[in-house]
Amino acid sequence: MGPVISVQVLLSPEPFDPYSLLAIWSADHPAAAESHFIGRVRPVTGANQQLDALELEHYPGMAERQLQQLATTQAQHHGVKAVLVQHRVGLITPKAAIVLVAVAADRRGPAQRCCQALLEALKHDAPFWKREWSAGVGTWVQGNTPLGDGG
Amino acid sequence: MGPVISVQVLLSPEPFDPYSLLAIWSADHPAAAESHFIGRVRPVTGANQQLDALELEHYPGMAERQLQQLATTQAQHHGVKAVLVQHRVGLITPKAAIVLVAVAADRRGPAQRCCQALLEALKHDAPFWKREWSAGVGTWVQGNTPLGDGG
Amino acid sequence: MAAAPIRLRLFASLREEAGWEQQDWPWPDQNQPPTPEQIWRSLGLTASLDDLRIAVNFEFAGRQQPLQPGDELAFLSPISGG
Amino acid sequence: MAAAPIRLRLFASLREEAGWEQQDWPWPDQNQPPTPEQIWRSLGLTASLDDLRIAVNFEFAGRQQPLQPGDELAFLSPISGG
Repeated sequence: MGPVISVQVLLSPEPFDPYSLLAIWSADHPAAAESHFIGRVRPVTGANQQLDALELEHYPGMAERQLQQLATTQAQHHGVKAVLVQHRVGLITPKAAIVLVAVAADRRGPAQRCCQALLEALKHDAPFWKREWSAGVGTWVQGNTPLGDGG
Repeated sequence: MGPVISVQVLLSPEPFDPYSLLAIWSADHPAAAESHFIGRVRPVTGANQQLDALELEHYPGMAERQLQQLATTQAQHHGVKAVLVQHRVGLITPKAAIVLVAVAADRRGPAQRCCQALLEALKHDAPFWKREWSAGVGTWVQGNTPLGDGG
Repeated sequence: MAAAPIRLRLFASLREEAGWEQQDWPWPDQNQPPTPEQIWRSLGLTASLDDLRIAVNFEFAGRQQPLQPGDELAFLSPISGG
Repeated sequence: MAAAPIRLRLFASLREEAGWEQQDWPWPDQNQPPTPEQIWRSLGLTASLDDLRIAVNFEFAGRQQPLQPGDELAFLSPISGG
Protein backbone atom coordinates (compact mmCIF):
# COMPACT_ATOMS: atom_id res chain seq x y z
CA MET A 1 0.00 0.00 0.00
CA GLY A 2 1.20 3.48 -0.82
CA PRO A 3 0.96 6.45 1.50
CA VAL A 4 -2.46 7.90 2.23
CA ILE A 5 -3.32 10.65 -0.27
CA SER A 6 -6.02 13.18 0.47
CA VAL A 7 -8.25 13.76 -2.56
CA GLN A 8 -10.98 16.34 -2.16
CA VAL A 9 -13.30 16.99 -5.12
CA LEU A 10 -16.38 19.17 -5.20
CA LEU A 11 -18.87 20.21 -7.89
CA SER A 12 -20.97 23.20 -7.04
CA PRO A 13 -23.58 25.41 -8.71
CA GLU A 14 -22.67 28.19 -6.27
CA PRO A 15 -19.85 30.73 -6.77
CA PHE A 16 -16.74 29.93 -4.73
CA ASP A 17 -13.86 31.99 -3.43
CA PRO A 18 -10.67 30.12 -4.40
CA TYR A 19 -8.48 31.87 -1.83
CA SER A 20 -10.53 31.06 1.25
CA LEU A 21 -10.91 27.46 0.04
CA LEU A 22 -7.14 27.26 -0.41
CA ALA A 23 -6.49 28.72 3.03
CA ILE A 24 -8.69 26.11 4.71
CA TRP A 25 -7.39 23.22 2.61
CA SER A 26 -3.76 24.19 3.12
CA ALA A 27 -4.15 24.34 6.90
CA ASP A 28 -5.31 20.72 6.78
CA HIS A 29 -2.52 19.63 4.41
CA PRO A 30 0.70 21.45 5.30
CA ALA A 31 3.40 20.75 2.73
CA ALA A 32 6.68 22.22 1.53
CA ALA A 33 5.32 22.79 -1.99
CA GLU A 34 1.90 23.91 -3.15
CA SER A 35 0.88 24.44 -6.75
CA HIS A 36 -2.48 25.93 -7.75
CA PHE A 37 -4.42 26.75 -10.86
CA ILE A 38 -7.53 28.89 -11.13
CA GLY A 39 -9.54 29.10 -14.36
CA ARG A 40 -12.00 31.96 -14.79
CA VAL A 41 -14.74 32.82 -17.27
CA ARG A 42 -13.42 35.03 -20.09
CA PRO A 43 -15.49 38.20 -20.60
CA VAL A 44 -15.73 37.52 -24.36
CA THR A 45 -16.91 34.56 -26.41
CA GLY A 46 -14.71 32.55 -28.74
CA ALA A 47 -16.14 34.73 -31.53
CA ASN A 48 -15.02 37.81 -29.59
CA GLN A 49 -18.52 38.96 -28.61
CA GLN A 50 -19.34 40.21 -25.14
CA LEU A 51 -20.22 37.23 -22.96
CA ASP A 52 -23.27 37.46 -20.73
CA ALA A 53 -22.74 34.14 -19.00
CA LEU A 54 -21.09 30.78 -19.42
CA GLU A 55 -23.26 27.71 -18.90
CA LEU A 56 -21.52 24.58 -17.75
CA GLU A 57 -23.50 21.40 -18.21
CA HIS A 58 -22.28 18.19 -16.62
CA TYR A 59 -23.23 14.53 -16.47
CA PRO A 60 -24.39 14.15 -12.86
CA GLY A 61 -23.02 11.01 -11.28
CA MET A 62 -20.27 10.58 -13.85
CA ALA A 63 -18.64 14.02 -13.48
CA GLU A 64 -17.99 13.68 -9.72
CA ARG A 65 -16.77 10.14 -10.21
CA GLN A 66 -14.43 11.06 -13.05
CA LEU A 67 -12.96 14.01 -11.18
CA GLN A 68 -12.29 11.79 -8.19
CA GLN A 69 -10.69 9.10 -10.37
CA LEU A 70 -8.59 11.55 -12.38
CA ALA A 71 -7.39 13.31 -9.22
CA THR A 72 -6.51 10.03 -7.50
CA THR A 73 -4.69 8.68 -10.55
CA GLN A 74 -2.61 11.83 -10.99
CA ALA A 75 -1.89 12.14 -7.26
CA GLN A 76 -0.59 8.57 -7.14
CA HIS A 77 1.36 8.93 -10.36
CA HIS A 78 3.16 12.07 -9.18
CA GLY A 79 3.54 10.97 -5.56
CA VAL A 80 1.89 14.00 -3.98
CA LYS A 81 0.25 14.34 -0.57
CA ALA A 82 -3.04 16.09 -1.26
CA VAL A 83 -5.21 17.27 -4.14
CA LEU A 84 -8.13 19.68 -4.15
CA VAL A 85 -10.48 20.19 -7.10
CA GLN A 86 -13.41 22.58 -7.03
CA HIS A 87 -15.50 22.91 -10.20
CA ARG A 88 -18.49 25.12 -10.96
CA VAL A 89 -21.53 23.86 -12.84
CA GLY A 90 -24.55 25.76 -14.16
CA LEU A 91 -24.61 29.42 -15.14
CA ILE A 92 -21.42 31.36 -14.39
CA THR A 93 -20.86 35.09 -14.76
CA PRO A 94 -17.81 36.55 -16.51
CA LYS A 95 -14.61 36.61 -14.43
CA ALA A 96 -16.00 34.15 -11.87
CA ALA A 97 -13.87 31.11 -11.05
CA ILE A 98 -14.83 27.93 -12.94
CA VAL A 99 -12.18 25.58 -11.68
CA LEU A 100 -9.61 25.43 -8.91
CA VAL A 101 -6.93 22.74 -8.81
CA ALA A 102 -4.47 22.62 -5.90
CA VAL A 103 -1.74 20.11 -5.14
CA ALA A 104 0.40 19.76 -2.00
CA ALA A 105 3.67 17.80 -2.16
CA ASP A 106 7.11 17.47 -0.61
CA ARG A 107 8.85 18.91 -3.67
CA ARG A 108 8.01 21.60 -6.19
CA GLY A 109 8.44 19.35 -9.25
CA PRO A 110 5.72 16.82 -8.39
CA ALA A 111 3.41 19.59 -7.12
CA GLN A 112 3.69 21.54 -10.38
CA ARG A 113 3.55 18.57 -12.71
CA CYS A 114 0.57 17.01 -10.94
CA CYS A 115 -1.36 20.29 -11.00
CA GLN A 116 -0.72 20.71 -14.71
CA ALA A 117 -1.50 17.10 -15.65
CA LEU A 118 -4.67 17.02 -13.58
CA LEU A 119 -5.93 20.21 -15.20
CA GLU A 120 -5.39 18.73 -18.68
CA ALA A 121 -7.03 15.47 -17.61
CA LEU A 122 -10.17 17.14 -16.32
CA LYS A 123 -10.41 19.38 -19.37
CA HIS A 124 -10.40 16.34 -21.63
CA ASP A 125 -11.79 13.48 -19.59
CA ALA A 126 -14.46 14.85 -17.27
CA PRO A 127 -17.97 15.14 -18.76
CA PHE A 128 -18.53 18.90 -18.88
CA TRP A 129 -19.85 20.96 -21.76
CA LYS A 130 -19.65 24.74 -22.07
CA ARG A 131 -22.25 26.97 -23.68
CA GLU A 132 -21.52 30.66 -24.22
CA TRP A 133 -24.46 33.03 -23.85
CA SER A 134 -24.21 36.31 -25.71
CA ALA A 135 -27.04 38.66 -26.70
CA GLY A 136 -29.62 36.01 -25.80
CA VAL A 137 -28.07 33.31 -27.98
CA GLY A 138 -26.38 30.21 -26.57
CA THR A 139 -23.54 28.55 -28.49
CA TRP A 140 -21.97 25.25 -27.48
CA VAL A 141 -18.19 25.41 -27.26
CA GLN A 142 -16.53 22.76 -29.43
CA GLY A 143 -13.71 21.22 -27.39
CA ASN A 144 -11.25 23.10 -25.21
CA THR A 145 -9.29 26.29 -25.60
CA PRO A 146 -5.73 25.52 -26.62
CA LEU A 147 -3.06 25.48 -23.96
CA GLY A 148 -1.62 28.58 -25.58
CA ASP A 149 1.86 28.94 -27.01
CA GLY A 150 2.98 31.72 -24.70
CA GLY A 151 5.13 34.56 -26.01
CA MET B 1 6.33 48.34 -27.32
CA GLY B 2 4.69 45.25 -25.89
CA PRO B 3 1.59 45.30 -23.69
CA VAL B 4 1.91 46.65 -20.17
CA ILE B 5 2.82 43.87 -17.73
CA SER B 6 2.27 44.27 -14.02
CA VAL B 7 5.26 43.01 -12.03
CA GLN B 8 4.95 43.18 -8.27
CA VAL B 9 7.89 41.98 -6.16
CA LEU B 10 8.29 42.21 -2.42
CA LEU B 11 10.93 41.06 0.08
CA SER B 12 9.80 41.01 3.66
CA PRO B 13 11.16 39.93 7.06
CA GLU B 14 7.56 39.56 8.28
CA PRO B 15 5.41 36.44 7.90
CA PHE B 16 2.87 36.73 5.10
CA ASP B 17 -0.44 35.03 4.35
CA PRO B 18 -0.29 33.86 0.72
CA TYR B 19 -4.04 33.54 0.32
CA SER B 20 -4.98 37.05 1.34
CA LEU B 21 -2.15 38.42 -0.81
CA LEU B 22 -3.46 36.40 -3.75
CA ALA B 23 -7.02 37.57 -3.20
CA ILE B 24 -5.97 41.23 -3.28
CA TRP B 25 -3.60 40.80 -6.22
CA SER B 26 -6.12 38.82 -8.26
CA ALA B 27 -8.83 41.45 -7.81
CA ASP B 28 -6.42 43.96 -9.37
CA HIS B 29 -5.42 41.62 -12.21
CA PRO B 30 -8.43 39.64 -13.36
CA ALA B 31 -7.42 36.97 -15.86
CA ALA B 32 -8.77 33.74 -17.33
CA ALA B 33 -5.81 31.73 -16.01
CA GLU B 34 -3.93 32.00 -12.74
CA SER B 35 -1.05 29.79 -11.69
CA HIS B 36 0.49 29.94 -8.20
CA PHE B 37 3.30 28.33 -6.27
CA ILE B 38 3.88 28.49 -2.52
CA GLY B 39 7.10 27.19 -0.96
CA ARG B 40 7.16 26.52 2.78
CA VAL B 41 9.84 25.72 5.34
CA ARG B 42 10.25 21.96 5.80
CA PRO B 43 10.03 20.86 9.43
CA VAL B 44 13.26 18.84 9.11
CA THR B 45 16.78 19.69 7.96
CA GLY B 46 18.48 18.19 4.93
CA ALA B 47 20.16 15.79 7.42
CA ASN B 48 16.69 14.84 8.70
CA GLN B 49 17.01 16.56 12.09
CA GLN B 50 14.18 18.58 13.56
CA LEU B 51 14.42 22.13 12.26
CA ASP B 52 14.07 25.00 14.72
CA ALA B 53 14.16 27.76 12.13
CA LEU B 54 15.36 28.55 8.63
CA GLU B 55 17.47 31.66 8.19
CA LEU B 56 17.34 33.32 4.81
CA GLU B 57 20.16 35.77 4.15
CA HIS B 58 19.97 38.02 1.11
CA TYR B 59 22.08 40.64 -0.63
CA PRO B 60 20.12 43.84 0.01
CA GLY B 61 19.84 45.98 -3.09
CA MET B 62 20.71 43.13 -5.45
CA ALA B 63 18.01 40.67 -4.33
CA GLU B 64 15.08 43.05 -4.98
CA ARG B 65 16.62 44.09 -8.27
CA GLN B 66 17.22 40.54 -9.44
CA LEU B 67 13.69 39.42 -8.51
CA GLN B 68 12.27 42.33 -10.46
CA GLN B 69 14.46 41.58 -13.48
CA LEU B 70 13.78 37.84 -13.43
CA ALA B 71 10.04 38.38 -13.08
CA THR B 72 9.96 40.93 -15.90
CA THR B 73 12.04 38.76 -18.21
CA GLN B 74 9.88 35.68 -17.64
CA ALA B 75 6.64 37.66 -17.90
CA GLN B 76 7.69 39.09 -21.27
CA HIS B 77 9.01 35.78 -22.52
CA HIS B 78 5.77 33.93 -21.72
CA GLY B 79 3.45 36.77 -22.69
CA VAL B 80 1.55 36.96 -19.41
CA LYS B 81 -0.39 39.86 -17.90
CA ALA B 82 0.76 40.04 -14.30
CA VAL B 83 3.32 38.51 -11.94
CA LEU B 84 3.48 38.59 -8.17
CA VAL B 85 6.51 37.48 -6.13
CA GLN B 86 6.62 37.65 -2.35
CA HIS B 87 9.78 36.37 -0.63
CA ARG B 88 10.63 36.08 3.04
CA VAL B 89 14.05 37.02 4.42
CA GLY B 90 15.48 36.55 7.90
CA LEU B 91 14.46 33.87 10.40
CA ILE B 92 11.47 31.75 9.34
CA THR B 93 9.68 29.14 11.43
CA PRO B 94 8.86 25.65 10.13
CA LYS B 95 5.82 25.44 7.82
CA ALA B 96 5.76 29.21 7.25
CA ALA B 97 5.66 30.42 3.64
CA ILE B 98 9.05 31.39 2.19
CA VAL B 99 8.04 32.24 -1.33
CA LEU B 100 4.89 32.92 -3.29
CA VAL B 101 4.89 33.17 -7.09
CA ALA B 102 1.67 33.99 -8.92
CA VAL B 103 1.07 34.55 -12.63
CA ALA B 104 -2.06 35.80 -14.40
CA ALA B 105 -2.47 35.20 -18.13
CA ASP B 106 -5.04 34.75 -20.88
CA ARG B 107 -4.27 31.04 -21.26
CA ARG B 108 -3.35 28.27 -18.87
CA GLY B 109 -0.17 27.25 -20.75
CA PRO B 110 1.68 30.56 -20.41
CA ALA B 111 0.46 31.00 -16.81
CA GLN B 112 1.77 27.60 -15.76
CA ARG B 113 5.02 27.75 -17.71
CA CYS B 114 5.84 31.27 -16.52
CA CYS B 115 5.16 30.34 -12.89
CA GLN B 116 7.43 27.32 -13.13
CA ALA B 117 10.24 29.07 -15.00
CA LEU B 118 10.21 32.06 -12.67
CA LEU B 119 10.42 29.82 -9.61
CA GLU B 120 13.48 28.06 -11.07
CA ALA B 121 15.03 31.39 -12.02
CA LEU B 122 14.71 32.86 -8.56
CA LYS B 123 15.99 29.70 -6.93
CA HIS B 124 19.15 29.86 -9.01
CA ASP B 125 19.67 33.51 -9.87
CA ALA B 126 18.50 35.61 -6.93
CA PRO B 127 21.08 36.19 -4.17
CA PHE B 128 19.58 34.27 -1.23
CA TRP B 129 21.32 31.84 1.10
CA LYS B 130 19.63 29.44 3.46
CA ARG B 131 20.92 28.37 6.87
CA GLU B 132 19.18 25.61 8.80
CA TRP B 133 19.09 25.99 12.56
CA SER B 134 18.75 22.77 14.55
CA ALA B 135 19.65 22.20 18.22
CA GLY B 136 21.44 25.55 18.37
CA VAL B 137 23.67 24.82 15.36
CA GLY B 138 23.37 26.67 12.06
CA THR B 139 24.31 24.92 8.81
CA TRP B 140 24.45 26.66 5.44
CA VAL B 141 22.47 24.88 2.75
CA GLN B 142 24.60 24.09 -0.29
CA GLY B 143 22.53 24.90 -3.38
CA ASN B 144 18.88 24.11 -3.93
CA THR B 145 16.71 21.12 -3.22
CA PRO B 146 16.18 19.11 -6.39
CA LEU B 147 12.99 19.61 -8.36
CA GLY B 148 12.03 16.07 -7.36
CA ASP B 149 11.32 13.22 -9.72
CA GLY B 150 7.73 12.69 -8.65
CA GLY B 151 6.15 9.26 -8.47
CA MET C 1 -40.00 -11.56 -16.76
CA ALA C 2 -38.52 -9.19 -19.35
CA ALA C 3 -34.92 -7.96 -18.85
CA ALA C 4 -34.59 -4.33 -17.69
CA PRO C 5 -34.22 -1.83 -20.53
CA ILE C 6 -31.06 0.13 -21.18
CA ARG C 7 -31.26 3.73 -20.06
CA LEU C 8 -29.93 6.05 -22.79
CA ARG C 9 -28.66 9.55 -22.05
CA LEU C 10 -27.58 12.52 -24.14
CA PHE C 11 -26.11 15.88 -23.11
CA ALA C 12 -25.42 19.36 -24.42
CA SER C 13 -25.43 19.83 -28.22
CA LEU C 14 -26.12 16.14 -28.83
CA ARG C 15 -29.24 16.29 -26.66
CA GLU C 16 -30.49 19.35 -28.53
CA GLU C 17 -29.83 17.85 -31.95
CA ALA C 18 -31.63 14.65 -30.98
CA GLY C 19 -34.50 16.44 -29.26
CA TRP C 20 -34.46 14.09 -26.27
CA GLU C 21 -32.48 13.79 -23.06
CA GLN C 22 -33.05 10.22 -22.02
CA GLN C 23 -35.01 7.21 -23.10
CA ASP C 24 -35.30 3.55 -22.26
CA TRP C 25 -34.15 1.14 -24.92
CA PRO C 26 -35.92 -2.21 -24.48
CA TRP C 27 -33.67 -5.18 -23.92
CA PRO C 28 -33.65 -6.95 -27.29
CA ASP C 29 -34.76 -10.42 -28.08
CA GLN C 30 -31.42 -11.68 -29.46
CA ASN C 31 -28.67 -14.11 -28.47
CA GLN C 32 -25.80 -11.64 -28.18
CA PRO C 33 -26.00 -8.70 -25.76
CA PRO C 34 -26.27 -5.40 -27.65
CA THR C 35 -23.29 -3.06 -27.96
CA PRO C 36 -23.19 0.77 -27.78
CA GLU C 37 -22.42 0.87 -31.52
CA GLN C 38 -25.51 -1.22 -32.35
CA ILE C 39 -27.71 1.00 -30.25
CA TRP C 40 -26.22 4.18 -31.69
CA ARG C 41 -26.99 2.99 -35.21
CA SER C 42 -30.57 2.20 -34.26
CA LEU C 43 -31.09 5.77 -33.02
CA GLY C 44 -30.70 7.29 -36.48
CA LEU C 45 -28.93 10.43 -35.28
CA THR C 46 -26.72 12.38 -37.66
CA ALA C 47 -23.55 12.63 -35.54
CA SER C 48 -20.78 10.14 -36.28
CA LEU C 49 -19.84 7.82 -33.45
CA ASP C 50 -16.20 8.61 -34.32
CA ASP C 51 -16.73 12.08 -32.89
CA LEU C 52 -18.34 10.87 -29.67
CA ARG C 53 -17.29 9.08 -26.51
CA ILE C 54 -19.29 6.39 -24.80
CA ALA C 55 -19.96 5.90 -21.10
CA VAL C 56 -21.53 2.81 -19.57
CA ASN C 57 -22.62 3.13 -15.95
CA PHE C 58 -20.67 6.39 -15.55
CA GLU C 59 -17.38 5.01 -16.88
CA PHE C 60 -15.87 5.46 -20.33
CA ALA C 61 -16.38 2.36 -22.45
CA GLY C 62 -15.64 1.04 -25.92
CA ARG C 63 -18.20 0.91 -28.70
CA GLN C 64 -18.17 -2.90 -28.69
CA GLN C 65 -18.57 -3.37 -24.96
CA PRO C 66 -21.35 -5.94 -24.36
CA LEU C 67 -24.15 -4.30 -22.40
CA GLN C 68 -26.15 -5.72 -19.48
CA PRO C 69 -29.83 -5.26 -18.76
CA GLY C 70 -30.38 -2.06 -16.78
CA ASP C 71 -27.11 -0.42 -17.90
CA GLU C 72 -26.98 3.35 -18.29
CA LEU C 73 -25.48 4.19 -21.68
CA ALA C 74 -24.45 7.76 -22.55
CA PHE C 75 -23.15 9.19 -25.80
CA LEU C 76 -20.91 12.19 -25.10
CA SER C 77 -20.01 14.95 -27.52
CA PRO C 78 -16.49 16.40 -27.20
CA ILE C 79 -15.80 17.56 -23.66
CA SER C 80 -15.01 21.19 -22.86
CA GLY C 81 -14.47 21.19 -19.11
CA GLY C 82 -12.30 23.21 -16.74
CA MET D 1 42.78 63.24 -5.72
CA ALA D 2 42.83 59.46 -5.22
CA ALA D 3 40.23 57.34 -7.06
CA ALA D 4 37.43 55.92 -4.87
CA PRO D 5 38.13 52.44 -3.51
CA ILE D 6 36.21 49.36 -4.55
CA ARG D 7 33.69 48.19 -1.99
CA LEU D 8 33.98 44.42 -1.47
CA ARG D 9 31.13 42.35 -0.03
CA LEU D 10 30.75 38.76 1.12
CA PHE D 11 27.67 36.86 2.31
CA ALA D 12 26.64 33.71 4.12
CA SER D 13 29.25 30.91 4.37
CA LEU D 14 31.82 32.90 2.40
CA ARG D 15 31.56 35.79 4.85
CA GLU D 16 32.01 33.46 7.79
CA GLU D 17 35.01 31.70 6.26
CA ALA D 18 36.67 35.01 5.48
CA GLY D 19 35.81 36.56 8.82
CA TRP D 20 34.72 39.85 7.24
CA GLU D 21 31.56 41.19 5.62
CA GLN D 22 32.79 44.17 3.67
CA GLN D 23 36.00 46.08 3.09
CA ASP D 24 37.29 48.83 0.86
CA TRP D 25 39.92 47.83 -1.66
CA PRO D 26 42.05 50.87 -2.56
CA TRP D 27 42.06 51.78 -6.21
CA PRO D 28 45.42 50.50 -7.46
CA ASP D 29 48.22 52.46 -8.98
CA GLN D 30 48.34 50.61 -12.32
CA ASN D 31 47.54 51.26 -15.97
CA GLN D 32 44.79 48.68 -16.45
CA PRO D 33 41.63 48.76 -14.29
CA PRO D 34 41.54 45.79 -11.91
CA THR D 35 39.26 42.80 -12.55
CA PRO D 36 37.20 40.75 -10.07
CA GLU D 37 39.59 37.81 -10.62
CA GLN D 38 42.64 39.93 -9.74
CA ILE D 39 40.98 41.18 -6.59
CA TRP D 40 39.81 37.70 -5.59
CA ARG D 41 43.39 36.41 -5.88
CA SER D 42 44.69 39.22 -3.74
CA LEU D 43 42.27 38.33 -0.94
CA GLY D 44 43.93 34.97 -0.28
CA LEU D 45 40.68 33.15 0.55
CA THR D 46 40.48 29.38 0.19
CA ALA D 47 37.32 29.11 -1.96
CA SER D 48 37.84 28.64 -5.69
CA LEU D 49 36.44 31.36 -7.91
CA ASP D 50 35.04 28.55 -10.09
CA ASP D 51 32.51 27.84 -7.34
CA LEU D 52 31.45 31.45 -6.92
CA ARG D 53 29.49 34.03 -8.85
CA ILE D 54 30.44 37.67 -9.15
CA ALA D 55 28.23 40.75 -8.91
CA VAL D 56 29.32 44.26 -9.82
CA ASN D 57 26.98 47.04 -8.73
CA PHE D 58 24.18 44.54 -7.98
CA GLU D 59 24.36 42.82 -11.37
CA PHE D 60 26.01 39.51 -12.25
CA ALA D 61 29.34 40.08 -13.98
CA GLY D 62 32.22 38.11 -15.45
CA ARG D 63 35.53 37.61 -13.68
CA GLN D 64 37.37 39.71 -16.26
CA GLN D 65 35.01 42.67 -16.22
CA PRO D 66 37.09 45.88 -15.88
CA LEU D 67 36.13 47.64 -12.66
CA GLN D 68 35.57 51.34 -12.09
CA PRO D 69 36.49 53.38 -9.03
CA GLY D 70 33.68 53.20 -6.46
CA ASP D 71 32.22 49.94 -7.81
CA GLU D 72 30.62 47.52 -5.39
CA LEU D 73 32.03 44.03 -5.99
CA ALA D 74 30.46 40.95 -4.37
CA PHE D 75 31.58 37.33 -4.44
CA LEU D 76 28.59 35.04 -4.06
CA SER D 77 28.61 31.43 -2.91
CA PRO D 78 26.05 29.12 -4.55
CA ILE D 79 22.55 30.48 -4.25
CA SER D 80 19.81 28.61 -2.38
CA GLY D 81 16.75 30.82 -2.70
CA GLY D 82 13.02 30.23 -2.92
